[in-house]
Amino acid sequence: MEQVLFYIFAGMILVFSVLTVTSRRILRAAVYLLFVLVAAAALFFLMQFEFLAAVQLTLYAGGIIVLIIFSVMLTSHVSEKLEPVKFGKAAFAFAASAAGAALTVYTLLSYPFPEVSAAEIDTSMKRIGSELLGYQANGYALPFEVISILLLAGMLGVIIIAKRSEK
Amino acid sequence: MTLDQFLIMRHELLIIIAAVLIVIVELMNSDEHKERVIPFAVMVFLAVTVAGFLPIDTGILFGGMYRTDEITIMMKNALNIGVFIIFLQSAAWLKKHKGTFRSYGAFYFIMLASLTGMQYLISSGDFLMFFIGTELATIPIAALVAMEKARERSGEAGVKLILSAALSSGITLFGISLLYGSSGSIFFSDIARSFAADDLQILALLFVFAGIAFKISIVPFHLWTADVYEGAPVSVTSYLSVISKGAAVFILVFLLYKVFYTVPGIWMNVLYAVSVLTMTIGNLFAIRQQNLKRFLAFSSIAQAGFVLLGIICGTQLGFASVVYFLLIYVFSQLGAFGVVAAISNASGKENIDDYNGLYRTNPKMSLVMMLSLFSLAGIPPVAGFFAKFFLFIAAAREGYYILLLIAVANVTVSLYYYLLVVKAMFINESDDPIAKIENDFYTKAGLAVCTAGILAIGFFGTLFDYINSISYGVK
Amino acid sequence: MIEKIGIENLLILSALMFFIGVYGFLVRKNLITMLMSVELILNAVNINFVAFNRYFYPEKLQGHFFALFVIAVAATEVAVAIAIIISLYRKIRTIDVEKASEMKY
Amino acid sequence: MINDTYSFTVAIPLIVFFSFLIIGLGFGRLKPMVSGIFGTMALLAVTALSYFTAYRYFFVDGMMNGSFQKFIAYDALWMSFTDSLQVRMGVLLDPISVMMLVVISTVSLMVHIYSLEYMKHEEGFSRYYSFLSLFTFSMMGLVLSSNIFQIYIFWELVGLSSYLLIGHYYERPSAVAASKKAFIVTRFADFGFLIGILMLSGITGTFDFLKITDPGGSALTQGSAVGFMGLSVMTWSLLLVFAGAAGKSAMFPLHIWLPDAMEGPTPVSALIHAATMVVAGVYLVARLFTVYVLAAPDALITIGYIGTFTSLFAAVIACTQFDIKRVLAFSTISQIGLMMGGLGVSGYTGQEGLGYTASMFHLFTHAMFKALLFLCAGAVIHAVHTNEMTGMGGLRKYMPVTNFAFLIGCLAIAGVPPLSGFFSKDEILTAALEKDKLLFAVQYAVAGLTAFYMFRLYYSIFWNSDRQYHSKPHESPFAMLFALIFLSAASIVSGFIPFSRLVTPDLKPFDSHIHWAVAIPAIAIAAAGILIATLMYRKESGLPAKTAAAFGGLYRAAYRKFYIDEIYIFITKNVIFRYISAPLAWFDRNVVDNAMNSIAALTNLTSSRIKGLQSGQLQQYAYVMVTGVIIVVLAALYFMNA
Amino acid sequence: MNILLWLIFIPLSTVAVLIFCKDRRQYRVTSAFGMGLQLLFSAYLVFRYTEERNAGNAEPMAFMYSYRWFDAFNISFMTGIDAISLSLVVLTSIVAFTGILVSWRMEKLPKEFFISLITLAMGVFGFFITIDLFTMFLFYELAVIPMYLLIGIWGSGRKEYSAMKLTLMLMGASALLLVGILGLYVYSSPDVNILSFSIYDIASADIPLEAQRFFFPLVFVGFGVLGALFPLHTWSPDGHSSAPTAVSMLHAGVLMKMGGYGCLRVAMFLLPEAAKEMAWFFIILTTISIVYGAFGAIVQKDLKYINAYSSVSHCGLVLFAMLMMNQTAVNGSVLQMISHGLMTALFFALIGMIYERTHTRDIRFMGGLMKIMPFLGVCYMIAGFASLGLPGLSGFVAEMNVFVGAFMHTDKFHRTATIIAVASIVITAVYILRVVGTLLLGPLRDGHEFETGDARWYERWANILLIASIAAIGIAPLWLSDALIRSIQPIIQKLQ
Repeated sequence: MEQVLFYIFAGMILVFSVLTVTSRRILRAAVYLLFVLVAAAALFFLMQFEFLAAVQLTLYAGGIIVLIIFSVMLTSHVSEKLEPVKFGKAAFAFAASAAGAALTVYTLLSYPFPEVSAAEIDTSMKRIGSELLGYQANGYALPFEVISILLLAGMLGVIIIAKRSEK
Repeated sequence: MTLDQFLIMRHELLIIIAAVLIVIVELMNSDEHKERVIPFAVMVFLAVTVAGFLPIDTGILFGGMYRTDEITIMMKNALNIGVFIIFLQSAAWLKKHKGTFRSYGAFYFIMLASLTGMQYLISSGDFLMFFIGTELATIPIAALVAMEKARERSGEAGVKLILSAALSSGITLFGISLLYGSSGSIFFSDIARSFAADDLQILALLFVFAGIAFKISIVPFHLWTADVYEGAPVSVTSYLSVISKGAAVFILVFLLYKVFYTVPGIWMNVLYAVSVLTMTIGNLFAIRQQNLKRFLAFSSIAQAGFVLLGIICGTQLGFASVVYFLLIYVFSQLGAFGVVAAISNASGKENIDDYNGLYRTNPKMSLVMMLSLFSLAGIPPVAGFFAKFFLFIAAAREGYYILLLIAVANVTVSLYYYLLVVKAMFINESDDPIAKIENDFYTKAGLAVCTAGILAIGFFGTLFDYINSISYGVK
Repeated sequence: MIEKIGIENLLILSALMFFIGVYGFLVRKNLITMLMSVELILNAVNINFVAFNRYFYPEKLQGHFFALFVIAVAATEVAVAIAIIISLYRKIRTIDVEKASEMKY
Repeated sequence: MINDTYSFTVAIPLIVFFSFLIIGLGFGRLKPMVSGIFGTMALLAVTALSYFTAYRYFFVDGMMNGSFQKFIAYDALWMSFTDSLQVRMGVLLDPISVMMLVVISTVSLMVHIYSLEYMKHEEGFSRYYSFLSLFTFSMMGLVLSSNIFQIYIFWELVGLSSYLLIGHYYERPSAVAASKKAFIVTRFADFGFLIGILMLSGITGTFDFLKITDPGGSALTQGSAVGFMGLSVMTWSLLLVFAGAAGKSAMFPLHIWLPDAMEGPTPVSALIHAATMVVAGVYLVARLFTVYVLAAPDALITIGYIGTFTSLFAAVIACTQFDIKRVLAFSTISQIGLMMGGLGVSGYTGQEGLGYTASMFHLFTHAMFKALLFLCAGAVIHAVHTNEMTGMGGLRKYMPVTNFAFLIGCLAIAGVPPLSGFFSKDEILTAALEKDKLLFAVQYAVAGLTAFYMFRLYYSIFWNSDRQYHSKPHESPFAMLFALIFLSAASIVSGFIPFSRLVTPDLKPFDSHIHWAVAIPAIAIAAAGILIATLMYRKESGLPAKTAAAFGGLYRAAYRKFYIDEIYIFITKNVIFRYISAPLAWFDRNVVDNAMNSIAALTNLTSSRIKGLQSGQLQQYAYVMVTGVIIVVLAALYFMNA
Repeated sequence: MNILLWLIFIPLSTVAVLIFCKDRRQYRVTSAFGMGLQLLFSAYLVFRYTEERNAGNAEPMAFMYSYRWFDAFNISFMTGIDAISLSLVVLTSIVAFTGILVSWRMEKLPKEFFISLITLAMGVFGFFITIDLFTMFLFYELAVIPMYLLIGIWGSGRKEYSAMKLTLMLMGASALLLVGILGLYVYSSPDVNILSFSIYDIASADIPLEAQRFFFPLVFVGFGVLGALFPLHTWSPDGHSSAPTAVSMLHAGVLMKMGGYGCLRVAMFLLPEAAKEMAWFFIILTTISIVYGAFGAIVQKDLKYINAYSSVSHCGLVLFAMLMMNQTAVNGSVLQMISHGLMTALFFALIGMIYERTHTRDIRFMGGLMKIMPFLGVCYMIAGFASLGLPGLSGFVAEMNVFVGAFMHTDKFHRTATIIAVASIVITAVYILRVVGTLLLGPLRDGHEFETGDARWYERWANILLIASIAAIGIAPLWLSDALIRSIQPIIQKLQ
């Protein structure tokens, strides 16, 4: 069952990824991306990272995609189709990506990964919560705080860009 | 967690406090008086910078996510000084663009947040902090780059920066994920322990390297540099070219020396190749530039190539020379940018041709510019000479003579284009030179600090000796 | 799941996804679609982190947290990027990346 | 041998040197006549000292154990190259140097006195006198040199003063050209001389004349190994030294500067280009005679041939020239050639050394009568303001004293007894006859030619028909006449000096007599020459033109000085300027320099070629980045891992 | 304070005072005072040095001083002088002082001019008194860089091109040199912890032959470019012709000597085995230099070009002599440096003065100047005579030492090279007399266009000072040559 689910999601991810980067309708591409993200979230579920899956769904699928869609609507017409990619450019890009993929996959497969650990994983909210705020080993309080600065700075940045300047 | 432990993180904490204070002060002032923020920000940050020099403990916090040692603190102080100079130099620009900014506080906050990012980056003890530090250093800055809304180039630069930064951080992250997968930890110390030089790990290492190389603008990851530098407001450009580059170089050295020290053969060879490329291509492009910001961008790329010379050594002296170089580079590059900024603010001119006859109208600025350029070119008696010389000594001690020959050939080429600017200012005559510019106090102070740094640092042997005593090599 | 599905599958999946993202970044002319490609890349990375964490190192949640922070950073990045893109759009009335090439050489 | 009792001789050059300094550095503030008198007084003192030295040396204490001694009268280290190769500034007294002292001081004094009048109205009078002093100083230093390097030093200084004096009328382009030519030609010869010195000192390990020329010393035996092209190193070095001598003494083919040098004031010609400097070459060979004769007889005989050939060559040219100073110049060349010839045929000991003695003798007498002739010519030129003999004639009426003096000079040079030239020339011929018949024959012919062209000159000036003169020529003032008279007397009496008892190669006196077997034919041919000249030139006639036509090509060639000047001009102007220097300068600008510039151009070109890398296209940047990573990874994994 | 440091301190404080000066009068008086003081001081130094030597100090360097500068690299600031450097210091101070004098009437940006000029001089002084390669290199570059501004701003003709070319070629050379110096440093000791830049430390090190082979050409060419080594001399004609008078003087007179000095003190002294092995190649180059420069000078029309090519020839002789590697030749080499420094400075000074009056440097447009400016004419002739090696002037002494020394090698190769080099005396005579003949002698040409007036007082003194020095060496060379030989001996010993 899990196998089947995995392959379904994996297939979804790959297919929709490809569609995302090839679809000539930009809005559709955004929707395909949404599917990819959802499928990824499903994979997280399968791997028992429920919290992460939830975050993925809310933040990514819910937040980012909406943001993207809004911006798409802001900058182009829904019906607008993108020009097809020039063949040369596509070919070169494909060659580079394919080479990269081949290289990476080959290297990955030739690496002797350790035995799969049989240990159960504890992804309870309690653990996640305490580690997120922990400041000893295995605590993530520092990145958590820092990322808040990042968010704040990002927000300010967006504001000063988005604001109309005074005349 | 005690207060003492917190004090280890003093630099970052102070900066954040300063940033918040600045925003609060701005909120307390009405729109008409928002210039008042500027002196406040400068003063507060001066205090922060000075405080950075006070004696401080070193150690590890957050289970190893955060660590400091003397050289890290040294580097942080250098970055603080750099940002302080940038604050001084940006005052005029901020005043001029009063309309663009609803709030100066945002500018300062973003700048300081980014600086915090750098400092966390160079203090990072694991890849998570490394990653967040990098992003914190970059993403808000992209907003600043794109800030001059009146200029199309500003927006273009912003787009180029953030998208290519995103790609590069994607590549880095991929590398980090593989490192994590192969070593079981995101902590530097753990990775160092289990790094076995398998193909996958090397691939991962190089992916991570690509991300840092992007920040340092090493060829072939440099292409964004010139466009972004040109498009961004001058103060932001100087920030990018000095602070962010410095921090990235530092963390690169740290990673190579402390984490990947088991495979020096690999990264030394890679660095050798990219160093040659970086110097050469940076110089070849710099020759043909007209826009000074673009010109300085390429020159800074070439400078990065020289820095690699020190890194390749893998020795304590190499590291020390790199840090010393960066320290001096802060002053020289900011000196040059300070002049460019002042002139750009006053006259909007940024091309080399516009500088014709500058010495007749603005002798002092021309002198500062000349000294800065000489320092960048490595001409005695200004500090840059010492910096470059030490890098070369370090490389020579490891026997990289061929690389040195390439490097010195590049130094000569670089001298050519630096002299072109000097020529424009001092030799060329112009019917319409840039009029005499009355600089405000901040600009003057900024240039004075740079000049003092350029002139004085080289002569103090103790400074280098101190840096050397706190550096380390691969062993 | 970990007993049935080999880690290679996940890794290959993420690698492919990563390079599809890269491909997208290289060919998509629209700035926003390029941004979407970046999201693909980041997701690929996340899958890697999570998979490694789950398969080999379940005692600690390093990969999990890393992925979490990546998502957060990605969100910020997208927000800022979109702001910049829109601000550029206001000026040049297009978000074609090839048009955003005033500065060169 | 060091002899302190002669140390006063160092004052001889020094007095004139200070005279030069004082007049020269007088910053032009001295009144011209003051300079002149001052210079003359200095010279007077020097002459007195020289005569005193000569008297003491030859007649009081120079002779010991039956031979003259070489005295080092003064010695100071000037420069040391190595511990053994040292340049010393010294005074060496031996018969020839003492004799030269007399010659130089006498002629120089006469010229000083003569010039007081002759140059009176010229600009640069002080300059003239300071340079005269400089010249006299250098010449004195030259002859007194105790080592070959010192000679070289003064050799150059002599060249310099010659240059300065020839170019006295520096506003006249021909004078400038002549002075330049003189300097450069002699300089070229000095190049050989210097190499010769270097080689010689390399062989012998010293510069010192006493050591080099010591017949029993080791220096002579060194360097006899075959060095290069079949000649020994010693021979080569001596030939090169002779090259320097040939330059100064205007031996063929380096003679070309001397006729042009007549652009200088006439007293200068008398002093430098007749009596003293031009014989420096002869003096140099005589100075090194021991070495030549003992270690390199090949070189010596070469000198003999070159000298004799030059003398014939110059005599032939002299017959065809019209500029009176040029005739005298060629005559000088011819006579110096005879001296060289005399040296070339000389042996070392006893009677065999006759050639040497004769050569020195001739040097001495020639100095007197040739100076006399020049000064007379100067007086004539002064009177008629032209150098061309076609512009003269019948002057005997206007200038009787000059006429007489000139006649004495002519007779002396033609070898008419009992004037001095007869004795000295006779000895040379005798020596040649014993050694080499060919040389004798040529020299004999030269004697005839000499008589002919001298009388051609004499008659053209003083006889023949009157010309149209701008102003009536008049006899010279007293100062000039004094010099003429003094020198006439010297020309008459100096033939009776018993040279073979004073100046010999091995320093031991021997007896010489007039060999009538040689002397009578010589007198005969001289008489024949005079006779022909009388026929052709005493009165205006068409004879000279007819003769010239009869000789045809030979005459034209001789008139054009056998085209040697043209050859030189071709070499300098065309070969050196056009085919060496100009192409070289072009090469430097266009090839060497361009190579440097093209490095820069190449850099710029590369720069503009690769500008496409920075296309402004974000996706291209990304592409480079991605491929960059991939390439780096590939390289690291598959090429660097080894 | 160590006595040698004054040599740097005096120019430095002169520059400092100049910064606060107000008008042209003050600038030039201050500069002249500073450089005059420097001249007096170097004379005093000669006195002290002689005293020291007579007192029996047989150390290779007198007045050694060492200040530990960068511990990490074991870099010290070390000074010391021997007769070679001392004589070059004196030369520099003479030329610098006269340089100030001839710039007396500098109109354009006088303050900057004097500051740059004195900075340049300071670099040269520093170079000559240091005995560690690091500081030496520092001063070398310090001396070269002001050149760019001096030529670029105050020059004439194609000044920008020339300035750039000169600077780049010299700095390119210094780049090679840098690698060489670093190599010497690395091989200065087998123990990496005590590597040293000190010349005497390196001299006592045993540098393997392979390393020497690699570094010797770098160092020799690096310095050689400054010494106008063929075919890297092309900066020199352009640079000299474009530079203002005082700069040409300093450059040809002093800066080019740094090349020769460096070749001797660094390349030959520290890498003797390679020097011996590779000498033949550089002998060929320098022989070409000598003849080539002389021939090149023959056809030039611009006075400065003539002199520049002549400098190529004469400086070629400096390097040529050095490569002969015996005491006499090396002594000649040093003497030639001094002599050429003085006379070329005199030449350039005179050319500047003549140019100021005639507004041209093309000899085709001048003639008979002796008539209207006799003092300058006489000086020019003396300079010419010195240049063509007339006895009594310094050039002769130097050349003779060189030739005698060179001739001590008896093999065919050296002999041939020497004879070719000696031939240059003839060619030199040709071009010098050509210039003298056309420029000074002959009928006065176009006199009405020329400003009349002979030398002014400061010009007179500048010329007299230079001529006096030239004549002093030429007439009494022994004291100088003796002192030099003592200092040359250690170098020769390494080369034997």
